[in-house]
Amino acid sequence: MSSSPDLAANVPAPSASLQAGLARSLLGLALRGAARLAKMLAVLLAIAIVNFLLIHLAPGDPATVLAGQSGAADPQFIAQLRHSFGLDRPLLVQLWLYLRHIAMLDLGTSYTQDRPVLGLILDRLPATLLLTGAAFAFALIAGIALGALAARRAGKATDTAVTILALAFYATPIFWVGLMLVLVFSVWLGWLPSFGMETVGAGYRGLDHWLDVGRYLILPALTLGLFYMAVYARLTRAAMVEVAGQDFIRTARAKGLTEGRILRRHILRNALLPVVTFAGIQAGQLIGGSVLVEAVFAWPGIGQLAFNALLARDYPVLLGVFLCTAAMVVVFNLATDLLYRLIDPRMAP
Amino acid sequence: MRTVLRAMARNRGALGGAIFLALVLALAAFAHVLFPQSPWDMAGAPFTPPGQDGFLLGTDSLGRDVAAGIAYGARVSLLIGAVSTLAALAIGVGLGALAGYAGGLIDDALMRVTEFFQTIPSFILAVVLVAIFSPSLASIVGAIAIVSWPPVARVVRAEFRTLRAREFVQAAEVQGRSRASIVCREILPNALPPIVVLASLMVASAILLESALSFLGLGDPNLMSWGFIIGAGRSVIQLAWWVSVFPGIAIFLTVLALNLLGEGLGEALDPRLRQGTRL
Amino acid sequence: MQDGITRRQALAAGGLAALGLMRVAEAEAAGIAPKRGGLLQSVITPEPPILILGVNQQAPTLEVGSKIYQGLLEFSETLEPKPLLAKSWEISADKTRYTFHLQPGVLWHDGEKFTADDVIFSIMQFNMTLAPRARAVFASIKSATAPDPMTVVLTLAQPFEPFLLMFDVTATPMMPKHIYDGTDYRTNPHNQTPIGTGPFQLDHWQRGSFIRLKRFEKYWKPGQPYLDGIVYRVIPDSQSRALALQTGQIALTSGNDIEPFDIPRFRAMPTLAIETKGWEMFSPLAWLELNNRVKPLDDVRVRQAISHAIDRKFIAERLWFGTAKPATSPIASTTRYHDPAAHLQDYDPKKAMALLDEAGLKPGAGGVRFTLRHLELPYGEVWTRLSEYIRAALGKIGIALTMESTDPGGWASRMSNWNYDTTINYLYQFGDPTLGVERSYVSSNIKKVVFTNTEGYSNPEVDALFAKARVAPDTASRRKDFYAVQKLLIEQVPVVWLIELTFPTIHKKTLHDVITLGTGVQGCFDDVFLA
Amino acid sequence: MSLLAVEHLSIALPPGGDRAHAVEDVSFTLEPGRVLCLVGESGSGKSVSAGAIMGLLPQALRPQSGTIRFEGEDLLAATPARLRSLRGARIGMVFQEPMTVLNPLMRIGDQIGEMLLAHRWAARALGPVKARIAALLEAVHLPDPGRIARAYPHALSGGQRQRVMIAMAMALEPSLLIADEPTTALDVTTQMQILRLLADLQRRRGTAVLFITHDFGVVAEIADDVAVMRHGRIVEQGTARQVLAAPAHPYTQSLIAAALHEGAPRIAAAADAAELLGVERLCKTYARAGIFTRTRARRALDSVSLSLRRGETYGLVGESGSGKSTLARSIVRLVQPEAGAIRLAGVDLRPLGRAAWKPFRKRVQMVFQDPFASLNPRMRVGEAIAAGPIAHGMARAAALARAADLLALVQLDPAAAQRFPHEFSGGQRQRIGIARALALEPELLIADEPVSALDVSVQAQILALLEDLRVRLGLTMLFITHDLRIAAQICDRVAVMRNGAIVEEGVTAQVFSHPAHAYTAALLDSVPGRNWRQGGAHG
Repeated sequence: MSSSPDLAANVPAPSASLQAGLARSLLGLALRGAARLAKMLAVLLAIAIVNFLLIHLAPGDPATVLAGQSGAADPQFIAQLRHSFGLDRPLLVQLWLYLRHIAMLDLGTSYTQDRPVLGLILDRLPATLLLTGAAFAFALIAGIALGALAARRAGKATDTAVTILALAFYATPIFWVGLMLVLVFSVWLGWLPSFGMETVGAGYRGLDHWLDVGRYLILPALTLGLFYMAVYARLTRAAMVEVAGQDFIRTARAKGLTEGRILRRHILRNALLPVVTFAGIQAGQLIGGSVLVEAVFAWPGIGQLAFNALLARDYPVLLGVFLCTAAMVVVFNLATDLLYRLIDPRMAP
Repeated sequence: MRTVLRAMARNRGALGGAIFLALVLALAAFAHVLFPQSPWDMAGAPFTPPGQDGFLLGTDSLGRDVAAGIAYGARVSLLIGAVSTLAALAIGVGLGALAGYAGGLIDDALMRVTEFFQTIPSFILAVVLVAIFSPSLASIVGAIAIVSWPPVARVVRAEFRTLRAREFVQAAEVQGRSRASIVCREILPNALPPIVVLASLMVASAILLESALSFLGLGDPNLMSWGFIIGAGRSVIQLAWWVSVFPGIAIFLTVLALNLLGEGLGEALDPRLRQGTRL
Repeated sequence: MQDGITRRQALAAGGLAALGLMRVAEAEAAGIAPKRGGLLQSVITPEPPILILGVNQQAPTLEVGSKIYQGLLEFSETLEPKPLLAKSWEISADKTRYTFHLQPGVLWHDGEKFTADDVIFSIMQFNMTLAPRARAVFASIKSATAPDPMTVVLTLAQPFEPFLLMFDVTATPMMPKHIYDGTDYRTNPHNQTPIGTGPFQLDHWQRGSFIRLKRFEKYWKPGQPYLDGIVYRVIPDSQSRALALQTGQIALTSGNDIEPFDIPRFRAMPTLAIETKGWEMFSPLAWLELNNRVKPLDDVRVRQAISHAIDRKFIAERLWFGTAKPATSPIASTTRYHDPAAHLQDYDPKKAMALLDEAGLKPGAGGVRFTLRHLELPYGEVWTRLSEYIRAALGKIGIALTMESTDPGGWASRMSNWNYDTTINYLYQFGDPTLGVERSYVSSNIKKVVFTNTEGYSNPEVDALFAKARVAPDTASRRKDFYAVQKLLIEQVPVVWLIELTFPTIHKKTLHDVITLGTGVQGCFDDVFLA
Repeated sequence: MSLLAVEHLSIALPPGGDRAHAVEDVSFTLEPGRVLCLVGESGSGKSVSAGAIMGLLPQALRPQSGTIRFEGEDLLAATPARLRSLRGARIGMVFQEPMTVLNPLMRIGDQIGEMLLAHRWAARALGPVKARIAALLEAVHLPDPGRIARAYPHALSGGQRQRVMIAMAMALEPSLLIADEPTTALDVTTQMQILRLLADLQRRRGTAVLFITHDFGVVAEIADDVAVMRHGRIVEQGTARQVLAAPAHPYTQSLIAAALHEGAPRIAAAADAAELLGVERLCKTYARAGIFTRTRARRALDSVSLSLRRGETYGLVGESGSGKSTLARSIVRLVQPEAGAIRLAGVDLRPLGRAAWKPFRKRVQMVFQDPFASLNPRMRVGEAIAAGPIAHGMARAAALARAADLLALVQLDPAAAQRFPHEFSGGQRQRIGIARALALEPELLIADEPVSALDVSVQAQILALLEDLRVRLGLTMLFITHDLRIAAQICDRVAVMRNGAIVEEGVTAQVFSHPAHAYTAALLDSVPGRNWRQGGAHG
């Protein structure tokens, strides 16, 4: 050896890049954070503008609706309502006012409920977060477990069974699953409550309260989660099969590792990365799905709030819910991105 | 092409899916022969259970034949699924191709727009669009297309970017070919397989989306669609389970068939998968 | 008649306890004594935006708010006034001066005393500002005075026979002057914590989930209310509500809570009682509204043909499962001045087709004579089914309907812009044709506002009859005019009346005295009990 | 007793393949401490043989008959658990593609440590794990072993990763190391370092090595014994000295000839011929700019100048990333440099737009590296060739007729025009690529690594074809390659590129025999089999 040992050292050592990287990494992280934040704000601004314009394109305005609901109306009454909502001002002015208020977290006041929109949303948000969070956790855990099972037994009966199950839930309308679950577990078997979020008037406290909520949570969370479970199961299976075919798995075998360790330490870890990333991005869509589920199960979340607001033409509420869900998606994406950077060393600054 | 067909035929799921879809298409095409009366007609007594009085799948709360509804609904579901997918493809392929081929600032701008549309929860956006432009065939198709194009754009852009860097495309560039010729003859034919696969899956999700909209009462009131029947039947589910169960099964099977077909196509068109890499 | 009522009420009001005792007696006769205690679980659909009556007049607000607020009077199932916050009243001989004697010892939920000032504020300020319906009537009040803290005198410019009907809580709730005077009523911070005189006060409102009311301990009727409280759960999905009722999680539903097709199921349940009474004050009447400006709907023969083509019995029995009655007149049968002899065009498709032929509208390709747009009423499923029925029924006589669906906002907007051919509409009649029927047919009310004469029907004869009946002081002459106008309208078919809605109230049989008034579940519930 | 004895091994391919067996009746032995090179082109069955020894064959492949004896034990009869305990501990393995063989989510140290832990019984004698890892990394000459152990694979270069793999394979001091084309994916200088490292370790530890390669240069560098495989069979085996000096089988002879790149002696083009292509101070920087993101600029071309005379073949050599491909692509406007000039017969092409460039397309054509990627899989071969002339206004029928002629020119059946690319082998496809380039009758032909993706035996044919065409058609050629042996064979003049700049330029023989720049010397020193080559060339 050693006819040219210096050449080996010539190749840039990781130490150099690591050292230099460390110094720059803080700056880099800060810059990237700022970039992310700016992008996030730009997206939110765009969403606010688009939603505002979209909803103002709608025929009919809230004053007419309110007037209609009061049982009788005269033009003076409608004009008065329009004025008090600022609907008689130019659209651009309304938009500008709206954006200015948003900047101060003032999402306006609900036409029909006479309360600040932010308050309405914050009232409902925990319910939606609980539902989507539970559904997401269930979907992710069950999906990954099923996917891993299928991948491990690829080509066998278990694989086929899991694949069929996943396809079935993937192909079934979410609301229909909800209806069928209610039919079976509430109507026929009477095991679980079919609607609402808690036993009202029962006055449960502490643990009892959460157990109570848990019982109410099972069906809606299942309904929302089953579809995504199917998605994650399919993804996990595909990712694992793909990773299993990669060179470093052959390396692991050549090292004499047991199959179990190869599965856990090499295949699963690498396969889960894309699955979790995708799931994080998908989490935003869960909020959309929750509209249907909240409608079927009378779950008092923001999905229901949005749908009712839409039917009643309650613009500020609708805009608020949109902005809020979009913000949640953006935040979720950001969190996923950061998580991804944490887990995947290749993305480290 | 023949190898693709042969590969598909070997895939039992895809074959089953294709056969079932052919049946659904036949049902849609011959709905007026099988059920000469309009599906809206009150054909019998309300809530006739399946099998009675000659109603194979029973009747609903107005005495309308559920079987006729499903047959005519097949037309609507497939039509909406197909048309909205075509519309989404038109937008997605157009923008994706432009972004992927042009690159640079155009790519950046288009991708921001795509990201933006992916950020808004798509179902809520669809609901808002349909509600605002009031439910009709056009608004439903439009809304579904608008929420479904971003994945197409991303896939097409990715394909275009890879293909654009491929040597045969560069060779065409060096030959002095026009941009149109390069895009249409070199890139697009090679980008088609993933688009075709995506399209079959999109038809499936469009059918699901339409049914969800109808379920919330946002369907076209002049069209008998499966989602509408479930929506109309869900409130009587304890009284007449068949009204919502059968169209639900129709949606389920059709979407399943489309997914199987899509996967089969995907495997058949992807030579890597065709060899059947398994764990 | 008018004097009669007054006298009888004065007598009854003489002993308030007697009224309570009478109820108790009724219950005891059935072997059940009123019992104090128990929480009533009910449901509210949709969730009311606010509980301040007057600021909002929607049915859900009224249902909950009527437990918190009260009116001067309440009305029996035959729409006769009964004392509430006014223990008695007198009407002058010329029918222009009304004197109300207030119930003593009434407290607001915050402990303040209820006085004549509150009454005058509620009538002349609060409701005049907020409620268009009240404004229309109270505009003719010449003076409102309080000779003493327990007496209110209202003087009208001219006689107005249905005046007393305006003092139900659903029309003119009594509001606390000390909270609202001089503020913007809509944005008053107290709007989140309603203060009324009713038997119940707001305990907790979990938005999107439930509203819980608790007993007001200082309620002016001793020993009442019997219930500890009422919980209104918010359950937007009708099937979930039906399930809740079926499983016993809720004990009372009303209005549209339960869809008509579920009624037969509940009728079969021995633990539940179904009542269709309690809507007399509102007597909602549903019709197929025809835009009289649109050809060929401007031809009376065409309108008659449509009326002949519709089987109202089918609608009442198949769509509403017997909870609705076929309409027989523009004035609902439960309302004052309904003509029992009136009847609408018979169900006769052949005659309908003959009329259309006569109007020169021959069937074209596919048997279609002409095509109309039909705007669906976006108030729930059964209304969609009704539209679907009407399309099928009109299709049989060669009229094709193209359905258009929209949300309540879009519907209201299209209605107020007269941008429709046909649609479904239903209106409350508020107990008297002048209050609830006139507005839909007189030409002076053709406005670009929803719930006016949006169909654009104009007939000087009809206008004259309604105008005459409005100011006529005695019931007999009013009856004559209203009978005449009914006959005229039925012949002219400005809209095609379909059914009288009687929303079923379903409650557990252990819940007593639920429906005792013409306002049904919009009564104050101070005598409702669980046993 | 031999350390490894493979006897009459046959491994069946799944039905439907182009042949029945991946490996058929293969026998060879490997003695302790010796290096056996298993030589063959792609598909010869050499990697499958190695996989069979490790028990790492794909599920579709199953040994049918024969035995594999390792230290006397029949591996084909061993249980999976037994095989597992041998793998890593007694038999180490190094793979071809260093970029993908390491788990991207695991630290280097953990990946080595994991193996030590898996064979605790074998590792126990070797001391504490952490110290052992550091010692191993040190032994493969990786700088700062502590830091490397903590690093993730992506922070390491390909050569460094291959060193890690070797460290891992040697960690438990196995008696057999299987190295499956361990240097093929590396640049020449790195390749030589790795070969030397392997040789050194092997010598010091006495490990026997089964070395799989396609390159007789590498064989000459490292082998004690050689077995040549073709179509799943061993066609010749013997000691390295014997086989290299006197190959008996014609196939072996052709492989060796190809590795030596012996061709007709160059007839240098007239030194005074006119300049066809002049490149002056060309600069190209790849930058990803963003508003907030840090701008990472990479200088791909750093003020490059060169000049091609009519009729000559000009070689551009360098390792990957040296900028040679960027230069080639700049000349045909696939890449747009930001400064400098590209003059074709005196006209500066750089500032020209797409349309203005079009007439020059006919004069400059290019042959691409990867014959599998350079043809549109969905276009008939004839169409692909004719598309260029059609774009320049030739009638379709005429263009298609010409395509058939061109196919004949590159020694393919003109009927091939009707077929799709996937029906052809790599060499045939490269011929089609050449036909396509010639369809426009260019003056300048740029060949970007035209043979590097081909098997050695095919390389020689394509190079011969190019040379023949160049002479017949009077082409000027810019030939880009990383392989100095090829450059030496066909180029009149060469330029050596490194980090985007030309470090040395001159007449080929002059540059290669008396390199002026240290880097050129290092490159030359790294050519595998250079000593044997010189020996071969001189006698």
